[in-house]
Amino acid sequence: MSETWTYILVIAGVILAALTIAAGNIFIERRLLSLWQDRLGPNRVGPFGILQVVADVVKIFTKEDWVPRFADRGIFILSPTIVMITTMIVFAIIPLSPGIVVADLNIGLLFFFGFSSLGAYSLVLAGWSSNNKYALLGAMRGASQMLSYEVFMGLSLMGVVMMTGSFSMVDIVEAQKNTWFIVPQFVGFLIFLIAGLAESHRIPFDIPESESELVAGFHSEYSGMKFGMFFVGEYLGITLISALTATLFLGGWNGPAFLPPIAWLLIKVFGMIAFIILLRAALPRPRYDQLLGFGWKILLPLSLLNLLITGAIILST
Amino acid sequence: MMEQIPVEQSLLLAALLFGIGLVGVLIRKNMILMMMSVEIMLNAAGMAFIIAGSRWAQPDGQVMFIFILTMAAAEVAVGLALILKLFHLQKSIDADEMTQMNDITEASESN
Amino acid sequence: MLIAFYIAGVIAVVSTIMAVTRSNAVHALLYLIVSFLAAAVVLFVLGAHFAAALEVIVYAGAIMVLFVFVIMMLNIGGETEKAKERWLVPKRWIGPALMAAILFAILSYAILNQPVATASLSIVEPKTVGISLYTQYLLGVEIAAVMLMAGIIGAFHLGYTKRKSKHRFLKGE
Amino acid sequence: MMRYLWLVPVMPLLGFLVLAFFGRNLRKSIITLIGTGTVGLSALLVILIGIEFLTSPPAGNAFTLKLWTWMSSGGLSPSIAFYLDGLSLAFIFVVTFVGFLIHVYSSEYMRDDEGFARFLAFMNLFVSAMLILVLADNLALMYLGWEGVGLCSFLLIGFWYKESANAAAARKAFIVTRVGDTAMALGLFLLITEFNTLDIRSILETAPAHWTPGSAKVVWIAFLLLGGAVGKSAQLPLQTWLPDAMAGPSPVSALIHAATMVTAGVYLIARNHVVFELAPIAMKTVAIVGASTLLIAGFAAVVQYDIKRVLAYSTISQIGYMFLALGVGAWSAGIFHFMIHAFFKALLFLGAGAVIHALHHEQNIFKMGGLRKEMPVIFWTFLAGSGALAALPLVTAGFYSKDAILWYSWSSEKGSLFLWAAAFLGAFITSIYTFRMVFITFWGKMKTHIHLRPGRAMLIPLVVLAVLSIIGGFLETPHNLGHITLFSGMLSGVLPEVHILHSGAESTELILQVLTALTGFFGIYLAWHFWMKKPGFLFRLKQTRAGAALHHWWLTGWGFDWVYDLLIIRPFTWLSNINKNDIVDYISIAPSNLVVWLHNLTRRSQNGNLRWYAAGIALGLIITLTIALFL
Repeated sequence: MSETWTYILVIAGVILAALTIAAGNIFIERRLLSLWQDRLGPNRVGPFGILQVVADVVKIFTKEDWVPRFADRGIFILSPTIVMITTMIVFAIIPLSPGIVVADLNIGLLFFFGFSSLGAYSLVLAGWSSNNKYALLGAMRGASQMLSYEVFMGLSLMGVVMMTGSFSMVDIVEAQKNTWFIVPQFVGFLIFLIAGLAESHRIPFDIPESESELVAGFHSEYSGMKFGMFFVGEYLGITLISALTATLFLGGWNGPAFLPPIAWLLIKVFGMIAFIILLRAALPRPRYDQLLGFGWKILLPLSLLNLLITGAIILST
Repeated sequence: MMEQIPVEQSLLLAALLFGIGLVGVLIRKNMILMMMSVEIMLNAAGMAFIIAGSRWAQPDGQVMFIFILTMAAAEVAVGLALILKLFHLQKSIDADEMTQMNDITEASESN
Repeated sequence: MLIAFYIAGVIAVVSTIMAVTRSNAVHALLYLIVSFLAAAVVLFVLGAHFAAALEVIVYAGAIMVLFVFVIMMLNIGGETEKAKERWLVPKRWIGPALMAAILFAILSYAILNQPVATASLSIVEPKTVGISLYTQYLLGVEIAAVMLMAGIIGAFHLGYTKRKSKHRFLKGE
Repeated sequence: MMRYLWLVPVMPLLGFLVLAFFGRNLRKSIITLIGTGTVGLSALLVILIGIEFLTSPPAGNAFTLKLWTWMSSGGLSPSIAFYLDGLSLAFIFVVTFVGFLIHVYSSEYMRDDEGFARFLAFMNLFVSAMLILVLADNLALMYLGWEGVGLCSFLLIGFWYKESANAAAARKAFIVTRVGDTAMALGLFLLITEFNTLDIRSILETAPAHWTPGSAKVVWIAFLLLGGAVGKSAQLPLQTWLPDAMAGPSPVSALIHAATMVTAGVYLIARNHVVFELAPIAMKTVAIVGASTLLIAGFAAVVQYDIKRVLAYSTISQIGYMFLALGVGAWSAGIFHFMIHAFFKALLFLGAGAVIHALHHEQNIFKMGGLRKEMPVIFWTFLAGSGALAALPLVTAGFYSKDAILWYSWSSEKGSLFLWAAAFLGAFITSIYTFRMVFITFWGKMKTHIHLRPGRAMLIPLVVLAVLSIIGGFLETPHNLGHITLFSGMLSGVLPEVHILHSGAESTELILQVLTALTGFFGIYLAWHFWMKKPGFLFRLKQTRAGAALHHWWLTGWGFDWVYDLLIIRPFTWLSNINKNDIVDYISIAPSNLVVWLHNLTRRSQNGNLRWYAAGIALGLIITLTIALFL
């Protein structure tokens, strides 16, 4: 019985941690952006403005949750939940420390792919159900963007899979005991990072919601809690990509013994989050066709080449 | 815990899905929905393959499923492109309105 | 696990029926995605984990997104509402349903009349599938690759329209 | 010299090739040089070869020049090889020499024609083909030449193809001779299957041992060969094409339809004389065909008013004489008559051509007249030719050749009184129509103005041929008139001697000679009397119903064309009309109609409705599954 309880505890812990980190991201991002942009950022609510997140959440919860009459009500409500669910569920496969993982699936990576591809629906359906021109445009952009970058994401990870010989995340982490995969799979790492950003439609790839051209893209019509779900979902996505990068390329919980494995993982995840926030501060948004052209014309051949060379090296050794 | 595979039930499930897909193909007029129904049937067929593969603990069923998947992907890509083209030409994707390629002409009615 | 199988099976059947009968294309599509997810669960239960993952990734994740994409492009979601009355009359569906019922009956007869010795569940590893794909079925993989290529080229060709520049500054591009 | 025998047919062939490919761009003088020069060189070569052949005869009195193997297939390997003996020497001499003269004549006659080069090219090709025909060492090569001359005949009859009548005449000649050629081809095939070789000499050498005389097979072969000969030589019953063939230019008529090609049948029979001697009934048929042809054509010639048609019927009649000679076994007499006939008939045609040329393409003799003073050279040469044709005694060559035939038709063991009587009557009629033509054309009043006068190139051949028509006869004279046997001596190695039944009946021979001579003169007198002195009688005769009918009957060549039209052409076109809708095709159309019917039945299901098709597929699936599971 205690095994089951431990299991449930781990699940609850993962969910809580993911949500907390995602919420904390909001604060961290604002502070870091301010830092890099030579300003202060939120610093009034609580120490260092740390309670700003709470204030935001209260604001979101109490706002009028309005569904437009011209919208397709059911799908309009369904869409934000999809992004939450599909992102949250993938955390189940990330090994936190030796022996602690929600689900050690033998198709772990494929599980991630499956749900990340399902994540596209939230965006697409939100845009469609809003019955709004800008929302629809954003949705279509998002659909093509996510559909395309899923391909490179999958291909970029195949090098890791080949070197491990398994889809299981636990196996992958254990295979990095000596060398992190970022060293032999640096190209794969780069592609995965770019594709991951595109999948979570973060700046600079926030084309489905680009405010300056499409008002707010697919979530133009959303407000209140449903907007909050999209909002949190995006930060969950960042967290997920960071966690996956840490797990797949940076050795996961591997690290010197003076810190517990979970601490190493958290350090790596936060490092990745900080890096992604830095990217937001540093890079402009590309044009829509540039994005797709970059994907199909550069990333795809590059990832295939990476795969080919990796395969050749594995075969020769 | 060693479980038994519910072979017959799962095969029946596949057959039922196939039948529903067939109904879908036959009653829908929207071509996209007809194609979706075809996907249902393909999926059911693939499922039957996997059931057989699992029954004998062989990978062949899944291999066949992968081939069916590939085929479905290619079919959908081309099919949807055709439907888009058709929509541009006809401003409709109602299968019942696309009967221009019939062979019932005035001449054949007379004889 | 068997409970999961039955639940998923019922969900699959119900959502497929809904997918077939919805007049709104996007609703039908959503039901279909649910049906595929349920089918993926069924496959997972049957021990074909790899196929289950592919079902989600490719069928539910990629192919269906294409459908949504096209539906969105053509904006036909509400258009079929008008035709609802027309096609839901029994005259329309009773014949096909009868035909499908006969087919199902024949298939059921064929399934239930064969002596199927039940076997214990054994998970077929993705690795086994991969090895089988690249040894025994190598030719099939090649052919499938060629077919995909043909599909890509065909779709590209069908979708390609010569870009017309409206503005004189863009004529040269 | 004989080594260069191959040059004889090759020279005209070269001329043909040059003229055919470049003739359009050459000047007329060059064309003339090539066209006539090649034939002239051939003639020169033949004379040199002939002298060598006669002075120092090769072994076996024959010479074979094998050039190369033509093809080799199934045990038969015909070669391109030439065979020279007395018979072929006589023929190639006539072909090249007379041919050369006619070429010279044509170089002026046809000079203003736009198709001058084409004409000379065809003529060269003809000469070449004729030489191949007579020189051929095997049946295949001979057949090549045989069809080659047929082709040239077709091309030259239809030379002025822009007039549909000429084209029709060409087609008629081609089709009618094709009937004979088919028979001959069958005969050749039979020969090949019998002997399994194509070599003529070996066939002829082994034939007597191979067959018993009169056996069915040899008779069949002989008759089939006779069919070919009859077709080519315009004998009964395939003579109808020759009068129409006069649509060609006059030199063509002279060369092809009088002197050379039409006698190819004579050559064929003479060459295969062994076969014919083994089939006595075929020999008899040859004689009868010759006798009846010479009579029928003679009567038809009496009423013709187109000068060339008169000569055409006369040609048929004269070849009839040759056939008669061959039929009674007087081989060398027939060949001798061929040679003399080639001289005088070519002369007559050329003379007629000159007259026609001068009178602005007027061919009707009743619109001529009085040309005796105007064109003396032509008159005298024409008279010489006519004399030879009418066999005026002693001074003309025709007398000697024809007299020999008359004598052998009486005296040969295969001859008979009837054959002699026919030949005798024929000679009488010949003198009538010949001098009718001469009198009407050259005496009396001038009716048509002379348009232009012939030049030297036309007159010299006429003179040469006239001389030959006079003196050519002295190569071979009867027993009681010097008994010169130069010609039959030359042929003695090739053709057997004639078997005289009434041996030693020289008195009979003399009586017959005198009789023939007298009838000839009587015929001339009759011609003078009826057409010059009292033309009213014949005019009145023509007014009567019977006379008109007879006139019309003979004018149309005894109605053979009408008969053929009735018996062959009409039924054939009738059948064609019936079959215009392809009756037999209905056998194959019926299934297709069935298919179309079924298609119409099933295509109602092709209503363009996608869901209908899907339902069809599903139904098929159900049916298939049902059959697979329950049956």
